[in-house]
Amino acid sequence: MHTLLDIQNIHKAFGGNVVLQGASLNVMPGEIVGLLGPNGSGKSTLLNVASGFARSDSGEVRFQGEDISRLPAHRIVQHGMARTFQLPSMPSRMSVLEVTLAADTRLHGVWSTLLRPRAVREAEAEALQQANQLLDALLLTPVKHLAASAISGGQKKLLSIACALMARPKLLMLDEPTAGVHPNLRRDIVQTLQRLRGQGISQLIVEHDMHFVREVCTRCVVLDRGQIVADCKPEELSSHPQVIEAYLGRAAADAAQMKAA
Amino acid sequence: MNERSEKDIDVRDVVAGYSAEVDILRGISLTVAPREIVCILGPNGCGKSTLLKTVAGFLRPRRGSIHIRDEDVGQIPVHRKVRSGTLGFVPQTDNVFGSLTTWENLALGGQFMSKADCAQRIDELCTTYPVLARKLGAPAASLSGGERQVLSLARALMPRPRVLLLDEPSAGLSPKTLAEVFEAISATRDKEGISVLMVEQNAMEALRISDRAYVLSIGTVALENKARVLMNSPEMRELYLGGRPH
Amino acid sequence: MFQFFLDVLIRTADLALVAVGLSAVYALVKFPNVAHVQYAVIGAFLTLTGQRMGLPFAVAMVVSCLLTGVLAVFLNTLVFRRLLRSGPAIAMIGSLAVSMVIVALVLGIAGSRPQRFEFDIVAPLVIAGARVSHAQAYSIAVAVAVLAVFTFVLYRTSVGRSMRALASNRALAEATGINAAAITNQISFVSGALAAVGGTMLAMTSDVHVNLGTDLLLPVFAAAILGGLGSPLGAVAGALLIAIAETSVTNMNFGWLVGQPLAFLPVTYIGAASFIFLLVALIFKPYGLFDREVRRV
Amino acid sequence: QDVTIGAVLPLTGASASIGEDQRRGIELATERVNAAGGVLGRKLRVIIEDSGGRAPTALDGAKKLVTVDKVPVVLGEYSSGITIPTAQYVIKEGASHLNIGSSSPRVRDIGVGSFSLIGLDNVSAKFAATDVYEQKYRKAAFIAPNNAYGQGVAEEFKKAFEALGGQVVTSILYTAGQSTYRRELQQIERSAPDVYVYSAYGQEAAIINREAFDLGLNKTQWYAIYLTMCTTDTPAQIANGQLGMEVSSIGPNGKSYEETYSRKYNEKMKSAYGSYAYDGVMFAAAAIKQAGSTDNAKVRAALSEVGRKFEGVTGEISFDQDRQRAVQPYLRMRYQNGAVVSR
Amino acid sequence: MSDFLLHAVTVTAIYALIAVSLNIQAGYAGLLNLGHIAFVGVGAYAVGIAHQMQWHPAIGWMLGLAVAAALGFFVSRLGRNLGADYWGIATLAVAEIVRTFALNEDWLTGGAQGISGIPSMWSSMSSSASRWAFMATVLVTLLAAAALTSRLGAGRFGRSLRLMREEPSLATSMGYDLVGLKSRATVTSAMMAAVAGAFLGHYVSYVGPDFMLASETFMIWTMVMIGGLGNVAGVVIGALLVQGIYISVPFARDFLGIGSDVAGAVRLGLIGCLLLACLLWRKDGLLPETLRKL
Ligand SMILES: Nc1ncnc2c1ncn2[C@@H]1O[C@H](COP(=O)(O)OP(=O)(O)OP(=O)(O)O)[C@@H](O)[C@H]1O
Ligand SMILES: Nc1ncnc2c1ncn2[C@@H]1O[C@H](COP(=O)(O)OP(=O)(O)OP(=O)(O)O)[C@@H](O)[C@H]1O
Ligand SMILES: CC(C)C[C@H](N)C(=O)O
Ligand SMILES: [Mg+2]
Ligand SMILES: [Mg+2]
Repeated sequence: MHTLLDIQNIHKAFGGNVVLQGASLNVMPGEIVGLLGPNGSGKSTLLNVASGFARSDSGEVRFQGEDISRLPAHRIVQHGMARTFQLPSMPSRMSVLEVTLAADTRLHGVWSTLLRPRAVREAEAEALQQANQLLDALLLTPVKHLAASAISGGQKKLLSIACALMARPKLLMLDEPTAGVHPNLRRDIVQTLQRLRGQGISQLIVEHDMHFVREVCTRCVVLDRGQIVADCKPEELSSHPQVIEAYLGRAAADAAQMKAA
Repeated sequence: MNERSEKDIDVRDVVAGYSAEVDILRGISLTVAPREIVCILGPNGCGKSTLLKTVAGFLRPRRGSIHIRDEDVGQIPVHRKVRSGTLGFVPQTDNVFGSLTTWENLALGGQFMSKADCAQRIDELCTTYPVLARKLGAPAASLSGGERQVLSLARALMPRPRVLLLDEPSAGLSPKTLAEVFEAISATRDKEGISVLMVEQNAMEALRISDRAYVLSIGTVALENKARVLMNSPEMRELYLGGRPH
Repeated sequence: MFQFFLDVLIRTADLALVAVGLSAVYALVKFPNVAHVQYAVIGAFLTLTGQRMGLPFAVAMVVSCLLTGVLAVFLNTLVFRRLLRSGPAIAMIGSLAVSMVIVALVLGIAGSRPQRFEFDIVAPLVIAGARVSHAQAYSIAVAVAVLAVFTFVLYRTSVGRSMRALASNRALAEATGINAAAITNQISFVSGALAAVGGTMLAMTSDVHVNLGTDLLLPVFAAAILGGLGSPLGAVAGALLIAIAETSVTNMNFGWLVGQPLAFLPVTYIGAASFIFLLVALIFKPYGLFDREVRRV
Repeated sequence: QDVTIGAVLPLTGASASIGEDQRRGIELATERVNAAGGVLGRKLRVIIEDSGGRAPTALDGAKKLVTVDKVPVVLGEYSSGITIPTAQYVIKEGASHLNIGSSSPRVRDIGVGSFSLIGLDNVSAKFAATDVYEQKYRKAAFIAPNNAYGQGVAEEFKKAFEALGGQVVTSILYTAGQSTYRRELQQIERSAPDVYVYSAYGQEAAIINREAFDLGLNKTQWYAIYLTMCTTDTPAQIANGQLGMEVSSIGPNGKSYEETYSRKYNEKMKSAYGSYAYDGVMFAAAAIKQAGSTDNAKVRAALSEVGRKFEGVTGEISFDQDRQRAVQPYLRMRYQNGAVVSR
Repeated sequence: MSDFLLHAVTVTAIYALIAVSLNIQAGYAGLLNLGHIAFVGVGAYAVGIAHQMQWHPAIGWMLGLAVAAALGFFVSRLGRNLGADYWGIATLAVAEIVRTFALNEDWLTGGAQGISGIPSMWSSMSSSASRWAFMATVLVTLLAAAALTSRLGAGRFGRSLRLMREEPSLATSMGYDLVGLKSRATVTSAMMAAVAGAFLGHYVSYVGPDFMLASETFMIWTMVMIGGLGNVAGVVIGALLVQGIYISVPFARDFLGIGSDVAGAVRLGLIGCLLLACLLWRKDGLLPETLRKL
């Protein structure tokens, strides 16, 4: 099977500050890869590079075998790769539902909007149905007619996941999808993501919540100071000395060990 | 002495909201005793941040009263409270000065201290949070999500406030840093005798260092209890804290 | 050559005083205040009124600065602060409205006829073959002095740091104990006063008239943008660059191109020249030449 | 019901002083006509619109005069650049136009229905060129506004001056409405002329004169085409010593106008153009009388008729075949001690 | 008086058309275009130049639309990576450059003199019938434009513009090409403005560089803001109000016998105060853009 996403030897520095030094990572179809690492190790930056929001200094990003390193961000999305942001901000004069609908980008030209041929009408109906389903699944239905900026921090996180899903991506990249999300809801997100995997959507997830990682991820990659220090199954993490040292810390590792035992 | 003087924070029947039509907080009462760490839990959008903002003074309560250390602070603007050393506040988002460097962010936190004192305090915090030491000269906008979180906490701690309001201090922190941050919060409480009111989604970790907790639900208090009780009761975990079926 | 240098300096002085204030306030309130150039008009007219009431010129100018500063504070608290709650674009359009009202008032009270300060008409100074009128010499000197003081305040005092914090994140600044309203008022006052000095100086070298501000609008904005909005010293540099562009375009003799001893670009093209300069600069440095802000998603 | 005619004048803007002089001329003429019993047994009223010195505003005013007030005749404006579009609009709508202060040769081409009471620049520029040449100046630098007037006079002057054997070393047309003309002056200075020949609207001329002074250009002689236009707004000390030419504003039977003017306004005439506006009103009144109605077509025909020979305060007015004033006297003048005097 | 009403309606409709066109950029897409008047100028100059060159007016129209579209495209590409207020000033600069060009290139534009004597539309009819016909043409165009923009705003195109306006990086992350969106919005709006400009040229019978003064753009913005950014009906009402003041002050002047400086001041001041009051007390305009119920 072909690798879905193949990130090779990425280097990236901001001014004199070297953030990524030869990071490589791949995602196979059907995988949910967790991207872990201490704060500031370059996880979000790696995501930015992969999704075209930042340009790497050197290295290559391939998606389904095609080199996408120089494509603009919006083109990459069109290839089937959607992402969310770590700190989501939402428009203030569009409702939650509208933002979700907007995430379906098919047929948004001037002419198709003016003429509204059948294809457009069908796409619209379909999008509306899908959006409602997604919002329902993420418990956003009560706020769906509110301005998207006026919902709480955690709800914004959920909304951005809904938006990413609207694009029906092949690969979903989530930057800390559950930070600030209520534990009960976190459970729902876990289920949603697993269901998506069942539908063949691969995922690359940056996350700090180890419970979540263990439940969702099929493989974990740990980044430290811009380099990959571990690539293993989630349950092997807590016995990996470098990961403990840089990321988990003694206490968390112990706790995890205890639970595993 | 009236009963209030026992409390560092005393919120009584507060009603507040952003627009005139909608109340987000619908009559909330809570207290924080001196040297106590109190945790607020609750689903997304139930009004936790709003509560914190109201206590800090960004929103005026429509009804009810807010006392901090015996002083009625319902109508006092935030900056006055911070200046007088009453209060430290870490917002949930947008919690650093992006165009200023890390050092300047900290220095702003200590702007009402003497120069020497301020420099010393920055050194202290940098030893506690080595992440910051590495980034002192970088503009805060360039920091990663977790680094910002640490920075904003450190900034609030600069003037050694007596009461600290934290909105999800652990969001986006790596497990190791998270442990360090919670460790530091409870250490600060022990060393400096401050009281802390914090909002958390990371319920299990947060309860570990808290004394008491409130669970909010749509703008009202649904439950209040000792942290230890909450942690150890399976049905409460199931209902409110996202305990997982194993 | 020296004449060229002097001409550049004169133009820079005209633009810089107003552009600096504009940029400084932008840093705080994050919207380009179009009414700012009208403060210059008000400053000029107040100085004129003061002088006509018998005050010595310098005194009249100081009084005018104070009054204009107060007016700027007044407008800031009453109008701009409220508008800003609805976002920078609204605030900018609001400043346009304020600007219209100011022009209307000046037009209604003073009329559209240009007026002059009462100075003796004296022959220009000649320095190393270059000519500069007394008024222009004063205006250069005042601009340099005022800008020096302003720079000192901005970068060497704690007001400066608080101001930049406020600019970066207002809510947080309040949570850090900064009195946002007070700082904004201080800066508004200073920028209003600076604009009044600028307006008076400009009027001294030309006329006191109602279009003074409107004429300034484009070049001043060009200077502030070129320097990177929000960077006051950038604005000075921007003013200098615009002045150089304008002055050199009109001083260039294109005669050799058309086979005549003397041929110049029409002077009306200078506006266009400095704008083309601005556009090209923006293509390469989209946030101005001296922008240092870090932007990340 | 009054008999109304319209006027579009520069009451504000660069030529405001002259616009005011024109307004006074109109006021004096209206009073005169009405004192003598009005026209067609009714009172004469002149509706004045401000052009602000801008063509779009002038057109707005003209539009109101023609469509709302329905006047048969519109007088004005002053600047040729504004007069031409305004007049074209007026005659297109069927009303007639009287030019009382614009001199560009292009005024001739406005079309049927437009009449000039003032001479055009093919004559005046020749007059000025000869005058300059006779003062023994050979290298002239020229500056005038960039509009129909400036373009016309620049062209005509150059033609005439070089035909005489002089040389126009630079010729610059400035854009109206600027707050400084320093750069233009620096450009023409480079050509080192022995005389600066210029023409500019009141307030623009004031800026040019002052900046020329600041740049030390007044060490060379300045010669103004239409001297009163150029000096109305300039401080006396700065304009002192300028030479120039001007239309003759007071003809053989214009003394009474001069006297009524200074009696009513307590000062001497501010420019040479008030009397042309006066003549404009008198001329229109005469035509309406002759037409016996205010009907557009009848009045237009009557204007041609009256223009065969009309005794105005500016002298005798008679039209050539293009409805333009055929004979226009000019004067040689000098600005001295705050006043324009004949030389 | 009916002639005057005719005039008032025609002029107001032309300006409303300009305001509606600006609304596509400013209201929907949040583009701070301060040089919008350049598009109007291009349209007006095109009919002027066609007249001067004695071409058929239709050629002038085509030319105007094409040049305006090209200019719009250029302007939007220019904004590829500029911040909003920077782009605003850049558009202001472009408009000034266009104006300067018109001012200096006599051979094409008549220079400062402008082009006068542009024939009115329907000039084959009698003078008064042609005025009525012209008004009807303008009104129909305005209605069509309003209907089209509302439809654009409500549909997918409008939605993507609004998303871009508020959260550009979110829009990019969804796969929208911001530059493409911007250029489509700007080109559409530019062509509509050019139509209005052509009408204006025919109506005023004159076009000159003064048509493109920055203050004209500000007036259009005032209309849009007073009425309600993003709401087509609101924008038309805004145009009505502002134009109402514009047209009536000269009469007030005749009536009250005030000088023209004062009249100008009253006009400007009234509009300024109206705008300010709107922004302060009805910040989203008289008819605000509301969250769209779906
Ligand atoms: N600025 C605002 N304007 C209007 N409504 C707001 C605003 N901020 C929040 N709200 C509303 O108030 C409610 C409570 O928001 P709040 O931010 O207090 O929630 P929270 O409990 O902190 O949630 P979370 O855990 O997701 O941060 C939300 O449902 C939201 O709709
Ligand atoms: N635009 C930028 N300019 C300058 N430095 C940057 C920029 N973006 C990121 N950095 C730096 O790169 C480093 C890595 O940032 P990144 O956001 O990738 O971290 P992260 O691994 O996502 O951390 P966290 O878990 O805290 O979100 C940080 O130290 C940050 O300061
Ligand atoms: C001096 C005047 C007779 C000329 C007039 N100012 C014009 O523009 O034509
Ligand atoms: Mg990150
Ligand atoms: Mg919250």
